Amino acid sequence: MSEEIRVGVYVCHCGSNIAGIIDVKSVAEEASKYPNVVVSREYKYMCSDPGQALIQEDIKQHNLNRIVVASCSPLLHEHTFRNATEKGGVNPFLFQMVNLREHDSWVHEDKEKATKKAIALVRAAVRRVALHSALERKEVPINPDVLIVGGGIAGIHAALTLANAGKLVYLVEKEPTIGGHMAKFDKTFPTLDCAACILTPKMTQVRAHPNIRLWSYSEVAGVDGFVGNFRVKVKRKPRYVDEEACIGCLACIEACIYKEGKFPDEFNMGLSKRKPIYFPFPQAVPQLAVIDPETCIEFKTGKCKKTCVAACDRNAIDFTQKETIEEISVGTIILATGFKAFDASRMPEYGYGTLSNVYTALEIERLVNSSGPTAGEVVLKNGQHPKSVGIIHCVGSRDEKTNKWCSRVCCMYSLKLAHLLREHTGAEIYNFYIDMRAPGKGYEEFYDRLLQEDGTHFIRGRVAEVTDWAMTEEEEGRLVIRVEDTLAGFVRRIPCDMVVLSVGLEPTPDAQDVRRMFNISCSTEGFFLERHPKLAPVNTFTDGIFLAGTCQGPKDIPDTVAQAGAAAAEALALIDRGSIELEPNTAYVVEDKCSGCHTCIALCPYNAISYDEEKKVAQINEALCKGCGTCVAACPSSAIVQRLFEDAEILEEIEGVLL
Amino acid sequence: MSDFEPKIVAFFCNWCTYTAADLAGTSRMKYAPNIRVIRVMCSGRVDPQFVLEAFAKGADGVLIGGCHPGDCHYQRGNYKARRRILMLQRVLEEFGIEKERLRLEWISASEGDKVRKVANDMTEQIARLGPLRRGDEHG
Amino acid sequence: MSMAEKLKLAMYWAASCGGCEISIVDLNEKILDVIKVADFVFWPVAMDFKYSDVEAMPDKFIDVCLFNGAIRSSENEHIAHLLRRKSKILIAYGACAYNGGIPGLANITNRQGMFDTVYKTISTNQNTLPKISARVPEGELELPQLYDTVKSLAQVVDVDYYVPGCPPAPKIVEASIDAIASGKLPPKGSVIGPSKALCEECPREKTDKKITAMKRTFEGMPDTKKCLLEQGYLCMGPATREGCGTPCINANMPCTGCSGPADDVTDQGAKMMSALTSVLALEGEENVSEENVLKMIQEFPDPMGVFYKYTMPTSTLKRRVMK
Amino acid sequence: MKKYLYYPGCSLKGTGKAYEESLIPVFKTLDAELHEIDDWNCCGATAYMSVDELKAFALAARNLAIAEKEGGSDLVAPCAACYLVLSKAQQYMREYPSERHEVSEALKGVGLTYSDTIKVRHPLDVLINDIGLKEISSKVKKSLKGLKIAPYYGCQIVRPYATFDDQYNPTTMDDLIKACGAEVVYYPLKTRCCGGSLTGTIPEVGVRLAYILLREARKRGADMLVTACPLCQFNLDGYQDQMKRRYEEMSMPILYFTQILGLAFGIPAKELGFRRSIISANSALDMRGIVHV
Repeated sequence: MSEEIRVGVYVCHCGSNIAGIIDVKSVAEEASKYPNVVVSREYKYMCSDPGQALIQEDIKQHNLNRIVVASCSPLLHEHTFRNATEKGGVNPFLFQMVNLREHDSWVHEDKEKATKKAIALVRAAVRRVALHSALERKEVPINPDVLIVGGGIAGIHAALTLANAGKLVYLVEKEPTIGGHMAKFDKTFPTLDCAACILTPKMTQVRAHPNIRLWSYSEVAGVDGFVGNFRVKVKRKPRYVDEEACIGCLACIEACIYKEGKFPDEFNMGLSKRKPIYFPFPQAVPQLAVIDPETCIEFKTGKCKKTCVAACDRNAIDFTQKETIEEISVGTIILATGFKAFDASRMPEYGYGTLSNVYTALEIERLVNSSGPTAGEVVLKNGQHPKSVGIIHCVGSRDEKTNKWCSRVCCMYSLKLAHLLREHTGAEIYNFYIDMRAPGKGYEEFYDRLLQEDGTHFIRGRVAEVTDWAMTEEEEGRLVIRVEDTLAGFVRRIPCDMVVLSVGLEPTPDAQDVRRMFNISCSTEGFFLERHPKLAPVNTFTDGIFLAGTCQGPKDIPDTVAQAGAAAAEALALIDRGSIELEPNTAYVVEDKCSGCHTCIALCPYNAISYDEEKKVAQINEALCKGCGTCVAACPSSAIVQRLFEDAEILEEIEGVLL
Repeated sequence: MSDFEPKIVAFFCNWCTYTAADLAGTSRMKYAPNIRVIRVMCSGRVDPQFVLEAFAKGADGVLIGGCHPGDCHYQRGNYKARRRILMLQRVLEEFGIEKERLRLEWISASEGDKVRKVANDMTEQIARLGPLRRGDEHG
Repeated sequence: MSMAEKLKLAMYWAASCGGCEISIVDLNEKILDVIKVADFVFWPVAMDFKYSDVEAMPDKFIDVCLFNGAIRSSENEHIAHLLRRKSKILIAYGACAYNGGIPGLANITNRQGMFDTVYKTISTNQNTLPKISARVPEGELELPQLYDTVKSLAQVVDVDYYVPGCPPAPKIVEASIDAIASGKLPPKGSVIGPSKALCEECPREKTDKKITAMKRTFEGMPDTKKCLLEQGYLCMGPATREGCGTPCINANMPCTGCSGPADDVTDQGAKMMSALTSVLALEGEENVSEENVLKMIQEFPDPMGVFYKYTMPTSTLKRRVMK
Repeated sequence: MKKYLYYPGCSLKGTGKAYEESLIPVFKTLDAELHEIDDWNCCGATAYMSVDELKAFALAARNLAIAEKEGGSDLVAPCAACYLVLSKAQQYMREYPSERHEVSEALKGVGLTYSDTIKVRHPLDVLINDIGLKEISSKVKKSLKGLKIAPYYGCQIVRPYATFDDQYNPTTMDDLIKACGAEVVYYPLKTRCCGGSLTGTIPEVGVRLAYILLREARKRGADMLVTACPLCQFNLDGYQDQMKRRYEEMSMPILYFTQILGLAFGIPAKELGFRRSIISANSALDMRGIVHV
């Protein structure tokens, strides 16, 4: 490079975040002594407007042609400062960022050592940036179609938002119907409005919307491509009922040779029975019957009278249906795959599955629901009405042995169920809690209201066990809840007729597979990881893939809907920009160094490298290259160069940090 | 322990380990200031020449951090890194450099605490090994 | 042309095997052209000279000195300095002068280590060790000191050009001679000959490299058409400078890397290591367990001898750290 | 034939003799040999553990070291207390270098070393996981059909280490009882305290705890209680006269699970230490028509 290198170095205080530990003044002073450095300053907040302006003025005044900013993580602000550099009239890639905050001041306590490290890091950047060369920004167009995975309230809300904005949405749901967990709820806290009343209208909108392709009973089978241009394979499971022909008249179900339901009904948490051909629930969307081949006689024996076929005047029933794979192209993806309720039998001390009349909260939601298995009548296994009910909070939450996290919704839905159960049965209700958590609009007020309701009691303490071991007459034939009442300060045995376990929220069992398929990360507990907990809560580390609802972590309906809206907005922002900028960190082959040894060709996961039979050299298709640099490291004659990560640049960095 | 401060050059992949190091920062975890991170897009970018250069230029240890097997953002880059590093460790031992001075760790984006653990653990280990004597015997 | 105008050539061997000398003889009839344009004013192997003759020459008296062999003793170093002073152009000739060569592998130990192996671990010798001075009737006799570390020529004196190869291939030698005779020399410090890797001139057919297992050269008979590396024979070709005309390959033997790295590669061994391990067991790599990868690498024979056969002294780490 | 090292501990040679007397033939029937390690000493339980942990661990470690020296990897410790202390000693030596150091120093003193190669196993673990229910059922000659048994595990084999069974609802013994053809009584108190050493120190508490266990078992129709711990067996069997004085007569036989297995394998009761019980099991067995002479 013949031009004279003129570097400007800017050390950020980030208030006291950096300056509190690192002596920014001496860092800037040291930097000023390095070759090529023309100006070296420290400033309170480099990311602020005046901070960026500072860079631009210096570029003009000292005609700088290289910029180094030592502040926070490039993953956070590299973009900001590249733009500032460009505004100042210097190519944005003649810039290098130093991570003094996340990698130094925030993780070290010894000021002297932290400062020494900072100086080393800055030195490395100064040496490196001198070798940077101007690069073109790389843009790719965004396909405007969107894929949404999961048809719970999050997926539904995001789908409608995007569809209303005129975008084509593919909504893929694994179950035969959309609606998710919310469809199973009776009422919603704290307003107690009925879940179905507010959800089903949205479900029907989805069904009716011209911009939404609803694929229920389907799963994503494969994803490749990248932001703006994802190619997705969707597996459509056979429901053995022709979607076009079926009008959901239920005649087939009537006609099934099983006169009564015989198999556990998924929607009612197994508290009622369904037939092999069934309708998930009355307001299901799409309004289509589905046949369960596990239980259908025709599938098991091939000798069924097929009364259902006879009953369908539209010949919708088709036992020959096969699984199909649809391929679609989309530009953005929203994951709304939801949660799994904690399996209460993992805590045998609470007797779920061994003691009758121990229920999970979801089962109670169905029991108190007027369209539920008992038409809303809450009865015990012996047909009687409970006189006392114990509700145990934090089952599978805030527990070292199961899940450490707070599931955020249990306190509130427990209050809701306490109210509903009291309303339906008049029973005495005992809430067993560790802490009551009611942080939300109208939540604390709702808690207050429950505290006022007579017959509803609150006992602070983690329940030790639920047992049918009676010590007194009163306890005979009932469930006994043993708990240390931490307010009264002694152990109590409280006899109840019914016990409700407020189970927590967990990642879905297939979360890890989904994560791999979409190439995103999970946080330690297994929920999908957002790009930034505060500043990018619905983004992932993979551009173009967004998160909505409980797949990112436990949350209630208002938060879920809000997040779904946010995810839709992020997707829209990308789509309407029309194109997205990619890092120009692709690799290329220097032809007069390549000996055509073929080492690199098989290494590329994107098949971006090919062999030019004419020139007898390798060639990289930069449209396909994602910039990992694997081939660069492998090339035995250093004939491949990766932009932004050239060998020489990295070697300079190595020498630089070794102060 | 003497006042020897090991110098450790770390190559962290952009997607998992570098992000994890950021997480360690935002979570204010405290660890030894001896690790100096150089960001690469993928652990598969790490050229054995970088590692040797680091040792030759004064590093007492070299740490490479990548995504867990199966999680590579570029699908398979970390497998190449794994084979290269294992071979390099063998060669280093023949050069009289303890293989503990070169370390490969799988650290996912959410494992901020693992960054802390590994940084401290490696610093302590290198401190025990003492400064790396360069191979420049004379006479 | 008259004597006076003839080039004054010198050729010296330091720590080397003599193969480089032979490479001159290897020129066959071409040697006559050399003699037309040049006189050898110093060539211990071929004619009788004494160091004193060289010391007697005025500085820069020699036009071109072909210096072969590595620097591993005080004598080697002394003569290197002497010939540098007496020569206009000093050429590091052959693998040893250029990169340390085979003698350079001694850097895996040190003088004591070598003496122990050579003099102590054998039954035929009762700890007689080489001495650097001996008393003889004529008086005190001084002998050269063997060094701990083998060096390349350029590591002790300023070198003008490099001629790669063990020994340098005739066509490279010719190219060098012509360049010298015609005065059309490349920029100082360059390696004479083409700069890409050996695969460039390798006649064998290459496909995508996916090596399932390594073979030693004595295992089986390699297909003479296909790339040796792809057949599992460790061929250093991809990381080695071209120009030799692939004599080993033509003899169905893999390249051992004598010409050193191609331009822009600082560490031939590291690069070959990287290339090889990248493609080794590439197929289905995602299903191989950590243990199996380790096993595969552990079973790899003699990595140092393979990757650094000719370049240990000029490699990034130069020598072994002795405990 | 499977070989196991065997650490009896004091109980199986004393108050819990019936346990050993039934354990060995049962294992023999199942083609598993118990090799008693030589010159073993106190496991370090009870007093030691509360007075000086380190000494307790040293004692435990000595047994482990001897086992290691004798070769073999699995050390069977039938007594729940021994099982717990040996496991605990191992864990502490693994987790705390200082403990490990001091203990190995102590061992050096008697010319021993321990390099952590021994697996401490409980007979329940071995029977279920090594030998397997299939094999065990195949050896049953006399089904105990009709016999109603409450399985009682006590605290020490599941707390804190639930290595081979569930901490709250252990079932290994249940499975063995079923394998014998007997009926398992649903018994929610299966891991509740038997009174432990309190029966001796604060009887009004200790005996009450024991009494609660038996009362509940009887209420649920159990003919007898079966346990895997000598101390539990001793408390529940030996203090029934006190229960009688303080509360009511229980006369509930308390047997070792190995005695039940032995019976089902067709081994005569007198060779299984039945005679050692204070509360005889005879009437209960007669009532269910089970031959036991």
